[in-house]
Amino acid sequence: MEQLNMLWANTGLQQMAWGQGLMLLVGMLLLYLAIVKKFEPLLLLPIGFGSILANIPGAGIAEGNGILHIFYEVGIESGAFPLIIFMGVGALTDFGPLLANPKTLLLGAAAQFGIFATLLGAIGLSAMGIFDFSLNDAAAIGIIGGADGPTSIYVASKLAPDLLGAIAVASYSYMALVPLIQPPIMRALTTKKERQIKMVQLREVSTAEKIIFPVMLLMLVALLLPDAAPLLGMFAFGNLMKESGVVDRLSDTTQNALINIVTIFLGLAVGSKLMADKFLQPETLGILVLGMVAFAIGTACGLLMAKLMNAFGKNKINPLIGSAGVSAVPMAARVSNKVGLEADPHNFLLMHAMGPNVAGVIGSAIAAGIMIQFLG
Amino acid sequence: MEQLNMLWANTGLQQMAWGQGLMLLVGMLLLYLAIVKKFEPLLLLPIGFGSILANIPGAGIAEGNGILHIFYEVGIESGAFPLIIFMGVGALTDFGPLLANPKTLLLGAAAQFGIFATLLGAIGLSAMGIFDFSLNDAAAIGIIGGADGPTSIYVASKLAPDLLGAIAVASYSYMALVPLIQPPIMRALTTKKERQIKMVQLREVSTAEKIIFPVMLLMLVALLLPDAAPLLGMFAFGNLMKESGVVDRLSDTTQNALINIVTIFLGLAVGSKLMADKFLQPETLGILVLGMVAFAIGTACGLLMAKLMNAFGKNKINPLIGSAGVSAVPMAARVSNKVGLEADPHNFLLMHAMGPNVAGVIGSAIAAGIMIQFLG
Amino acid sequence: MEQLNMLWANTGLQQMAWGQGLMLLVGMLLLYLAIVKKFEPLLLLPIGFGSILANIPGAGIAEGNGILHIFYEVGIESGAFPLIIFMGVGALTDFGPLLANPKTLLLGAAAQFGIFATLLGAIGLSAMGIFDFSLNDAAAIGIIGGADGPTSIYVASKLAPDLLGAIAVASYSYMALVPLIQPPIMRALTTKKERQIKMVQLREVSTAEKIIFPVMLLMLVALLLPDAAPLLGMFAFGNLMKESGVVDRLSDTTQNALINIVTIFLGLAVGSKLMADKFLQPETLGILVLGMVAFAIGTACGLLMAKLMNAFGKNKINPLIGSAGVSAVPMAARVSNKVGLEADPHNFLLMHAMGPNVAGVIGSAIAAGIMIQFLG
Amino acid sequence: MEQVDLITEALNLTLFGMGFVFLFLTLLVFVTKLMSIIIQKIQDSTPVEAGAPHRDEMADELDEEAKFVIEQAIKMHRGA
Amino acid sequence: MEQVDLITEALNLTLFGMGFVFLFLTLLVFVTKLMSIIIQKIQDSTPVEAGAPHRDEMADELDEEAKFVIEQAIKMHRGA
Amino acid sequence: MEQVDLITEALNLTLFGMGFVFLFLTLLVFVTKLMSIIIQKIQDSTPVEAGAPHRDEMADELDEEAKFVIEQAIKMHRGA
Ligand code: NA
Ligand code: NA
Ligand code: NA
Repeated sequence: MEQLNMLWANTGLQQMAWGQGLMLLVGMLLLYLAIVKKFEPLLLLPIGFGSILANIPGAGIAEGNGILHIFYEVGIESGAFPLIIFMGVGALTDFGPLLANPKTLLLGAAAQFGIFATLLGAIGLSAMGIFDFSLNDAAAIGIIGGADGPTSIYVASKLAPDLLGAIAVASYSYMALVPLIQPPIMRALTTKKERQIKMVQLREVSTAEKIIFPVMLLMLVALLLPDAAPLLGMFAFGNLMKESGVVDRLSDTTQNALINIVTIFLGLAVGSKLMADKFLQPETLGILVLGMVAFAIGTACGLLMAKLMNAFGKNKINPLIGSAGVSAVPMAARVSNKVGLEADPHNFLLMHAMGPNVAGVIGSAIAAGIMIQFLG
Repeated sequence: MEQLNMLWANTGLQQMAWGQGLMLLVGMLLLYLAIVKKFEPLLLLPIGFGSILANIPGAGIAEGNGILHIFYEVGIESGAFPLIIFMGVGALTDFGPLLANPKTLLLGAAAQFGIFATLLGAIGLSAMGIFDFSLNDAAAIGIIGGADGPTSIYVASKLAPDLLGAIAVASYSYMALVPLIQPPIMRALTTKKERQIKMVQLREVSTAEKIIFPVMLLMLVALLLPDAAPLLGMFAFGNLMKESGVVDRLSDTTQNALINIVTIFLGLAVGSKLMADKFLQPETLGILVLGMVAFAIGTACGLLMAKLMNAFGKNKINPLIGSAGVSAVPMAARVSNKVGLEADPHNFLLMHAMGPNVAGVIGSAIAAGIMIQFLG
Repeated sequence: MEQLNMLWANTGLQQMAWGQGLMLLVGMLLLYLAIVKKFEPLLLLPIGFGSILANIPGAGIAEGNGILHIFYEVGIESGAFPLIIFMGVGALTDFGPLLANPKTLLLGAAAQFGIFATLLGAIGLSAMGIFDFSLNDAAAIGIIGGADGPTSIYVASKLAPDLLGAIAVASYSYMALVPLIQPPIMRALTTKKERQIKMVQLREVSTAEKIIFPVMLLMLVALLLPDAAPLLGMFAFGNLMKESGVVDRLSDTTQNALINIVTIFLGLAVGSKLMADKFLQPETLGILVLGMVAFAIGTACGLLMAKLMNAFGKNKINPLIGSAGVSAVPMAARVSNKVGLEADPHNFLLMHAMGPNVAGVIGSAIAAGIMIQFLG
Repeated sequence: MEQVDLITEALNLTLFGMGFVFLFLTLLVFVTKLMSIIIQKIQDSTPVEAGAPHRDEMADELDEEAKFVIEQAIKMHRGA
Repeated sequence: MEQVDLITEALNLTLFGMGFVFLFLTLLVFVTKLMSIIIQKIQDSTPVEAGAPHRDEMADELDEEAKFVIEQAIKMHRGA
Repeated sequence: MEQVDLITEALNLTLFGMGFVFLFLTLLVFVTKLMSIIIQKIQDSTPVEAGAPHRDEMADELDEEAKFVIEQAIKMHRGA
């Protein structure tokens, strides 16, 4: 009888707090978004599953010696997982379009204003007493607007580990929502004529340029912003492995087995930060709203920067590629192409948009480095 | 001269205890079983090699800062390796046959009696003063009867780490011996007429069912037995990655590079627990005998449960598929098929036996969760 | 204004010591050697990139909680990375040619004199007051002459961690330079007639011999030199996985995903040891010079041993295969073949040279074990 | 005395253990059957896939066009 | 008072942050353009690949011959 | 004095080191030759593979039949 009581006392049902029950539903919602809606399933499926495991009452999988907590400590607290993922992203990135038209780097710069505007917004909401975000929190939330999952996770792990779960979920969810969030903004801020601008055919880029670029990028980072060096260093390293052509077996493994393995454990570890007591806070709602705002502002600034550049330069830029400056590679570039085709069915913007798209990755990492330098 | 003496004093020959010499032979026996007899070579080859490394006199590879001891601490003490393997097993499992005929889950339940009977046996032998097993030891030994290597290793690492080596070796050896252990029992407990029972053709199972099942299983575990959540959670996660169809690259890596890498290090780390002073104990003999008993009883109970269900249900079950309830996937199911074909060469039981076979994996994990909850 | 100052004070430019600037150039030189000159790019590219990351002023990537320092602690301080690489090398090694002509093992023994001569040289330079190497340092430097990267790194991590960076760089650079260093020595120490010696066709070797050899090798190590057991144990394990034929999926993963992943992190971690304050020491120059000497002496001794054996044996050995005894697999064997073809365009020595080539791996590991036993 | 306790505890564990295993798997049988029935009902009532046509459609369009363009673009940029 | 400080700091961070992002990426534009111009100049002036013929040549020779021999040797040794 | 010690130690290490390397590899030569001779003897005396026919046979039968059945079964269950 005693043992029956103990068994009952130890069931999840008996121990469940209302918050854990709610979080189980949130976990299932994430699985639904990943599987049925195909929202960034590579990350949201492991994150969703991890959040379910983390909220099983009495199991303690995300605490103490629980396996998800171990994954978190080993992989995220150390910074290893997001950096390795970034190395993999580097190995999957082609800087060709950017090298053919380097001034599109400026579009990637402009789109980072979403990050800082959101930081201001978060601090403003705190000043109004609606939320209680510190400057560190606000900076980590702002990086959602950079639309790079690993960068967001890396910065959050350094500046605001308690918010990491909400930030990662917002980051990947909005990246998946890029095809819904961006087009209305793009149509609102451009005229049909602007959307029809045909851009000059991109030149061919030599292997030598592609090999030198990541090293040059790293050197510039080393000289000017050392705090961005881990992120951009691993990114440049992955890219150099790919472009150098002398370590194809390492590059292949980086792009496949390694990035896949790390993605699984990164997702589970992030999920472990979706425990009820941390996640079910009013702050989470603030993060979700601010993250959306960050995306929208970043998109708008990219577009406006393109229009500004057209006021001065002679080779006109189709402003639709400016929105790709938020990164969310390659989704945002595909959206630029898609909206461009609506205006002119023969105007393919995809390759032109890949320039600002990868520039956005660099820009966000620079912004991240500044945040870490000032606040870390 | 001094140095010559030192060199000689440090040779393995000089330092070897008789036990280490014996364990080197045991290690070679395991290699022989793995390579020549093809007994579960994926595990027994690394375990055998690990046990040789662990017993090299004076090398200390399985102690202190020795590499095998590091592998053990990092991978097994933390629970990571068996859980990752279980995730891989999940990604390799097809619940289709089980979903087409869910009542075969009960066969997987019955076969777990082997686990508890062995626990009772171990305690009985202790009561008689033959061995000296604690309740924790007895529980860890019993799980051998579950015929799932990772489950055995996981439970042993929690409840009886000193016995882990012997338990893992027994577990994998007997899984390899399933084709020898089971058929005589199967023939003894069934009539020829029973062995000829033809089962109803299994229906097609939809993708939706296959996707929902692992989530449902996890929820049930979460609500009723949180201590089984790490094992069944990782198992369900692997299966969901496979069935969801949206993260094929993660699923592929899990089924290949990841499970292979972890298998190598799991095997070596388990081997490190076969050090002479721990392994060459009378208890090891007890574990080997009890493990065999566990298998036999589990097999018998699966068969008898099928006969019992036939006494009530209308769709008759061929009792031969009951023995597959011990798991040992897919070997036990193939044995069911083989013995069935002896009785009727046109009666293919394989797919029918896959149901109880994977049910046995779930059943053993539940039993493991109970052991950990009561004793952990 | 204050913030501008702080930003400027934190730039790499402002913080850079002259040494770090120099090391950035050294890092780029290594990348140049790897990419353009194709010097062992699999290792030198990650090492070069790691050394750049390690010397970014103010970033601290190779110190404290920096990611490269974490990689170093986890992978090299523990010994895990070089041992795993050695397992992979084992899985890539074919002992067939060695088994067909076992006496070529003696060539692999003779070539190890390069190791000890270099040790003597390093101590001699210390005695003359030119450098300040301890016996441990000298031993670690000597192992460069073994021409096996992982062995060098393993020994350096045990005996002289401060010199690890320079030793690893020297080791891989000279392995890449084998086609330049060896031929002049080979031509100087042999007559044309000797270089034209045709060797007896190698016999076929059975699978059974190939399976038993690694186990036998391990047993001999276990009995005679336990301190070489980690290195040769992992090597033999990799080879057994390959030759046994029963764990092909493990062997494939070891030869591909696993060795590639570990190579990347090993390279980065070694690079972290090329920090300016450790690397820019007169000792580094000494290491580079001594490493070159070690290679040259090892090459010469291998050749002379072959000539000595010809003075006694009846089956003549072409002395050119003696130089392959330094290992540097398979480069040194290819050099033997190449120089042989110059003397007789129909005399293919490649397979004959593979015997001493892999013997050199064993010989260096034995020498490493002796160093660790006496000094570790 | 102590050994009797041990045996009692082992018997208890066996009883509750096997009981729970059967309870759990029986429950799983019912829940699984229920789930299958519901799924089959839903799938019968929606012969053609419904789901979220709005976004999927957009994504699909994107996919097809983009794939074509990517291929073209890659072709142009290779050699570079 | 404190909140005003917080807002000031946030504004500062934004100002310097966006400024630095633009500074860095503008610099990158120029350096990239410069690099591309230099590379194109070099490649125009060396129509056929120069590089390090000495060692490469040796390596290539080695490669070709060795590959042939390896294949032959492997053929002979298989079955073993 | 100290340096003389160091040199003596280094010479000792060299002497014993090279001695041991040769000892070990010479031993390995003999053991390897012995092993090869034994293996060849055994293989000559058993022209057809012996081994463990009992279990292998069963496993093989299982394999063949099972493979067929698995394929059939998979065929039936696909689409599901
Ligand atoms: Na971005
Ligand atoms: Na089982
Ligand atoms: Na060597």
